[in-house]
Amino acid sequence: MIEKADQIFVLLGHWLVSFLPVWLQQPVLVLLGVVCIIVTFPALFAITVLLERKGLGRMQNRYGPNRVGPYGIFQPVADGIKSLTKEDIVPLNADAVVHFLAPVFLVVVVFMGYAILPIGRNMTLVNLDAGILFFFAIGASTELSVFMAGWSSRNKYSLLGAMRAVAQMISYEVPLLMSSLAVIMMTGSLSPNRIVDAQNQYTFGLPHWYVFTPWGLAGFILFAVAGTAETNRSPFDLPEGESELVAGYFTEYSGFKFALFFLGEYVGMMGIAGLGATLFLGGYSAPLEVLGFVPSWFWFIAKVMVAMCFFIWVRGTLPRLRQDQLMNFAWKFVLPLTLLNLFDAALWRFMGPGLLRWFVCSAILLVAYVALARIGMTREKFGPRSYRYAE
Amino acid sequence: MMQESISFTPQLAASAIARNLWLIPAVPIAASGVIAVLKQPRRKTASALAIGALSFSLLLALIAFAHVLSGWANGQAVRETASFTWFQTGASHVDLGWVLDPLSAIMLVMVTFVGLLIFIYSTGYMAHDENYTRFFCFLSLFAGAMLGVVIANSLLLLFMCWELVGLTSYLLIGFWYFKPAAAAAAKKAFLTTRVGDVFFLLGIVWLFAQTGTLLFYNSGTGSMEQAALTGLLAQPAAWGFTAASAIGLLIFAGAAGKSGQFPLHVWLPDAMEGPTPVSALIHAATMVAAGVYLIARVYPLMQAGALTGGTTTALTVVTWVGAFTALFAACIAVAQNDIKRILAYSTVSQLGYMMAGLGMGGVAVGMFHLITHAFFKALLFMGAGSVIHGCHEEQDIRNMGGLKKYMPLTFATYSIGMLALCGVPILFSGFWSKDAILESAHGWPLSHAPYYMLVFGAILTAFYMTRQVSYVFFGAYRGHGHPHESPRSMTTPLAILAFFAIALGALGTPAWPWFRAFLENGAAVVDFHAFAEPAWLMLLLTSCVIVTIGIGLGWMLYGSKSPAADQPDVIERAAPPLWAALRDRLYIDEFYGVTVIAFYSWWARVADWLDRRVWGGIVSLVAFVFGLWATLNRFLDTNVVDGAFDKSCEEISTSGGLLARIQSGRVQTYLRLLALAVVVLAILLFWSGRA
Amino acid sequence: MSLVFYILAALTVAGALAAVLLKNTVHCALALTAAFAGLALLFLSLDAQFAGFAQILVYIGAVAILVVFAILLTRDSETPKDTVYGPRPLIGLVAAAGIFAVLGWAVLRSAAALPHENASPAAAPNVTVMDIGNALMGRYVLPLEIVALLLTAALIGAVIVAMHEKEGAR
Amino acid sequence: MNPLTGYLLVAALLFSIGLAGALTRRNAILVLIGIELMLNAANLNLIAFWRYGPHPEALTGMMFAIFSIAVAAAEAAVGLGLVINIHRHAHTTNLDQMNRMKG
Repeated sequence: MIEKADQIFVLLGHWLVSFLPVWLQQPVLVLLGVVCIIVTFPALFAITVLLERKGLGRMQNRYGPNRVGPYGIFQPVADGIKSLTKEDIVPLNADAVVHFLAPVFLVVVVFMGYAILPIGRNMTLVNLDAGILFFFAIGASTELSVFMAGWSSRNKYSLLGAMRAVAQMISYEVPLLMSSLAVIMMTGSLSPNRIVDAQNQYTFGLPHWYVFTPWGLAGFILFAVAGTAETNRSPFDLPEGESELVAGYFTEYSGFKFALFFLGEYVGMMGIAGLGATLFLGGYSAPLEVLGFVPSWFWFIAKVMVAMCFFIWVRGTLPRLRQDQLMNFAWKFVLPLTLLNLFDAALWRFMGPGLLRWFVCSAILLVAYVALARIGMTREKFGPRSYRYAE
Repeated sequence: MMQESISFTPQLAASAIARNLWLIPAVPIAASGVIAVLKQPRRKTASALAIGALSFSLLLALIAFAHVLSGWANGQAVRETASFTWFQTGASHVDLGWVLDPLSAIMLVMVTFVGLLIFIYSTGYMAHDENYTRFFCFLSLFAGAMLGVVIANSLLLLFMCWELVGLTSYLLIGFWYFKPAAAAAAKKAFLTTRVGDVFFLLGIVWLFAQTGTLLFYNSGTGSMEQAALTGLLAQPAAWGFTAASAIGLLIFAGAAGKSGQFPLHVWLPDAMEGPTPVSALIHAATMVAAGVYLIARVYPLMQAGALTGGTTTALTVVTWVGAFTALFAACIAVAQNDIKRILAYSTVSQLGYMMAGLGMGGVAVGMFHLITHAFFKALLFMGAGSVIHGCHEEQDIRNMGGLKKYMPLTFATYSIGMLALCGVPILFSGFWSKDAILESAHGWPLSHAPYYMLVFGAILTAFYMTRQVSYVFFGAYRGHGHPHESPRSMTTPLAILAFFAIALGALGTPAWPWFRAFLENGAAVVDFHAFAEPAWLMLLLTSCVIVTIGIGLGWMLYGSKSPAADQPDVIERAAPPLWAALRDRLYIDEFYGVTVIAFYSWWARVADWLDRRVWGGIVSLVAFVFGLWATLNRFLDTNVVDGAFDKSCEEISTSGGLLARIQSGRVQTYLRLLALAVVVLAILLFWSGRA
Repeated sequence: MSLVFYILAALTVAGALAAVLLKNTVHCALALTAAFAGLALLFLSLDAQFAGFAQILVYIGAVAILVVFAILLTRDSETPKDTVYGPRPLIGLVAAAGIFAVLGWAVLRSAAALPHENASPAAAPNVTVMDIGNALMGRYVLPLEIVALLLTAALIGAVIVAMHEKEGAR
Repeated sequence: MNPLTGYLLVAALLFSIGLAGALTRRNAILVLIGIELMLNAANLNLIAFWRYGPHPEALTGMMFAIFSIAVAAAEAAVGLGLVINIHRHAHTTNLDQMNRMKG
């Protein structure tokens, strides 16, 4: 029964496909998978938006939206209708084609990222051998859409916002990649399924998630930091910094294109969260052996939603970073730490079982963290802002 | 092929003195070296050094003489040689060495003794001359060289000292070089002796070629020893002469040059330009005697092949030349007015006598006359010197006269010398030595002509000597100023020499022929009966006749009434052309002037013409050709080479310009060219691949 | 020849042509990314999975962005007034056409020479990332190290070249 | 027409398009774009030959392509750096004006 609950979608899919001619079954199955993803994740998007607005409200000691439906639960439906019906204004000398293409390209690219995520046991849409690499390749091309949006709207603020976004995404892409590299190195494979299977063992009831190893924990934290930066969220949401750049690269967007951007951003966030879960939190594996009966895909969705709450929480608390602080933080703190983390993982692997490696690895990481903080982030870095005017 | 090593160690003579014989010439030469370095005002040291050196040589010479005497006395003939190899060229080597035998011993003593006297005399005579030190340097050098000639055992060493003697004679004759006549006389002396020396050198080389050694006596292998002589005799030379006589004649030519024999005598009278001590030392006693000594030294060579009592061609030639020179010089001497020229010609004639004596009578006769002549001729010259000194450098006898009163001592010693020269019988040495020559001339087998020539010469000698004495010492003083006696340093040597002029005769008397015995290592037995020999008595008679005629005639013409300075000479009045001829020395100089000098100047002109026209011509021709070549080169260079070069440079720069345009700086043009090239290459590749 | 290949080829060629011919440089850059994407898909169609993703990651992710940055930094984004093409473009075209003719001719000729039997594609070699890893660390470790060195050098070089000179340095 | 020739032809076409772009365009960056295209064409060739070549398991073609991508990235970076530098000094990216190296 548990098994059936776990594989319910898979069985459903196979059952539907069985009516079709054989040569057609495989593509249709994939198609079905795509449809599922396209349906579930926007739904989650809506929930997240609501959760975010109510959560932030609660954090700021106020109620969130509570007008539409009981406790404002229909607020996302209202937003959806609003964005669909609003007029879609395109600036006169904006580059129409590129202007239109930007959001589309973004959404398409982001959804392609989900192809490789193992939502549930054998519920991975495409079981690619170099899955992680595919995900990062896709992640890299989102920057392009941001640029297209920023440039095509012919607006100085949007262009500046786009430039900042691209710079930020580039500089955080490297730590993101590097931290996930530790996990790949340990499991010895790039395919997400293999990674999840490697973490899906339990000793005395506790799962073998990588997050419970010193290098795993450091890796997860760095992944989370890089992830938030990659999706322009919270402390790193300089591009849409409302105070200076209005809405960053999508200031000139309105109506449905704006909604698409909004969707793209959130789905991207969930994609990063999903990847983080797969890599560090054991994908669809249950937190405790005892809870094994719960279907695997539930755990995946749960981990993603927890990550979302984390993002919302972070957005509510941490102040926005300045551009140069952001850059310095990326290149002089996060990147070295991730490299060190790689070294730490290697060390972990070759020191063999036993308590010694726990102490050594964690010691190294702690020392490094303190040293880098001490050297890298000295006071004057956070000193008064230095201006450099364009010649 | 191991080269057998020639014993290089000098064959040292037995006795110590023989071994150190070389010191005798070495010390005076060393002294001259030191004097040469002295500064001009160091007059005292110069003369002291010279005299000291020569007296040391005299001492050594006396030791050597004593050694030879003692050797002769206890019966074994002393002939000790010492020789060393001078240099070695491959197998043959040239040796030098010295010999001590009676001949060289006598000469050593004579040269050193006479030299010393003359040195002392010249300290007085040259006192006023500012080149006093230089004079003594040359004198001492001359003495050293002369002693070298005397002791030489090797013809080469003899020749070297011979040349040194020639050099010093040149230096001393030309001592007053500021006088043009003195300079010309020095050159003349040097050149004429040099002509003789050339023949002498030829003889030496020939001898060396034939015998392989130049040493006279070298324990059997010397050139004068029998082995070499027989070899020489066997060699036929040109015109029927044997090698020995040919070499002998060549050596005689050298001797004739140096001793002023007939063809080469012209330089001796002119040599009187030198200071009087020089004339005394060189042109009376020593140097001129060197020639005679040379003939005496090579006498075995000259005499080689002579039948017993007979004579060889070489000796006959010597005799004839000697006799003729004696007569010829005596005639000229009669017509000379300069006091020293008369003595010079008398020396030439006396040398002729010595050569004739050697030729006819052998070594002893010639040498004895040489020794005696050395003493009284030195006396006469020094006497003349003191006369000149007294008459304040006046040399013409016509301006003198009546010096008897002013210079008694000089007059006394001078007259003794004159009488010895004339050969006044019994009392004077001149008679004994001349008598011996006349005796040998009388006995000469070939012909009696030399005898008569010598006799007539003797008469003339007596005549011109009395003429000279009467001109100088008798009658009234015709010069200006008033003559004064010479200081003691000049008169004492005169006295000493006067004594010897008389005493030496005793050595060679027929009764006690000590000299001949000493030379020929015979026994000197005293035998007064020799005087009773009818031949000798006849000879004594002839000498008396000669002397009385000569002196009587002279006194008759000049002695009684002292001739006036401005009046022509008595003979001149009698036979002006003869007198003129004699006074002008029988035009020998002019004759030479016309022949030899003329020939040389002509030959010089020809050489000059050749040099300027022929060689010069060739050189200028070559220069011209090169000039031509250079201009051609320049033409070629400027037009052809430069032209071509400039044109090609233009070409390059224009093409360069074209190329530059391609480098337009536009990257794309480069890329396009690249692409086109690739296309063309690919097509070619495929096309060729396909074929 | 499968339909997919034709579509992808058409896409890539169109992207390339657009990248070369378009007037606005930014459009060219975007067309270029399209061409890169087409190529990546071609790689995937040739079963070179790793190469395809690497192509996307490197080219679309980095190079395209770089090009765009360069365009923006050099203020070329406005459409240029005068002609887009340099002087005498004809020669360039002729040269390119020549090259294409030569290459095409060579390909066709060699194709004719090749035996026809392997017309049907050989079994798709399933190359896993493991194999690539082993190859990289095995046979190609030297090129890997050299490329690493090259990349660092290029990184530093590019930074220095494009660094904003300090006032003093000017 | 076996698939290999197809891919080769596409690669050749891409190469010549890139070359044409490099040779004709005035703007330096577009020349670089042309060059990038040519490089990619080469990569395509490599992968095609690898795929249809005799020993696909030898991985040479693909490895070569991967390394070439890396190098191309480095080249693009430096190239664009240079262009930016030239622009800063010469205030132009027009190739024809960058002819200071004229002969």
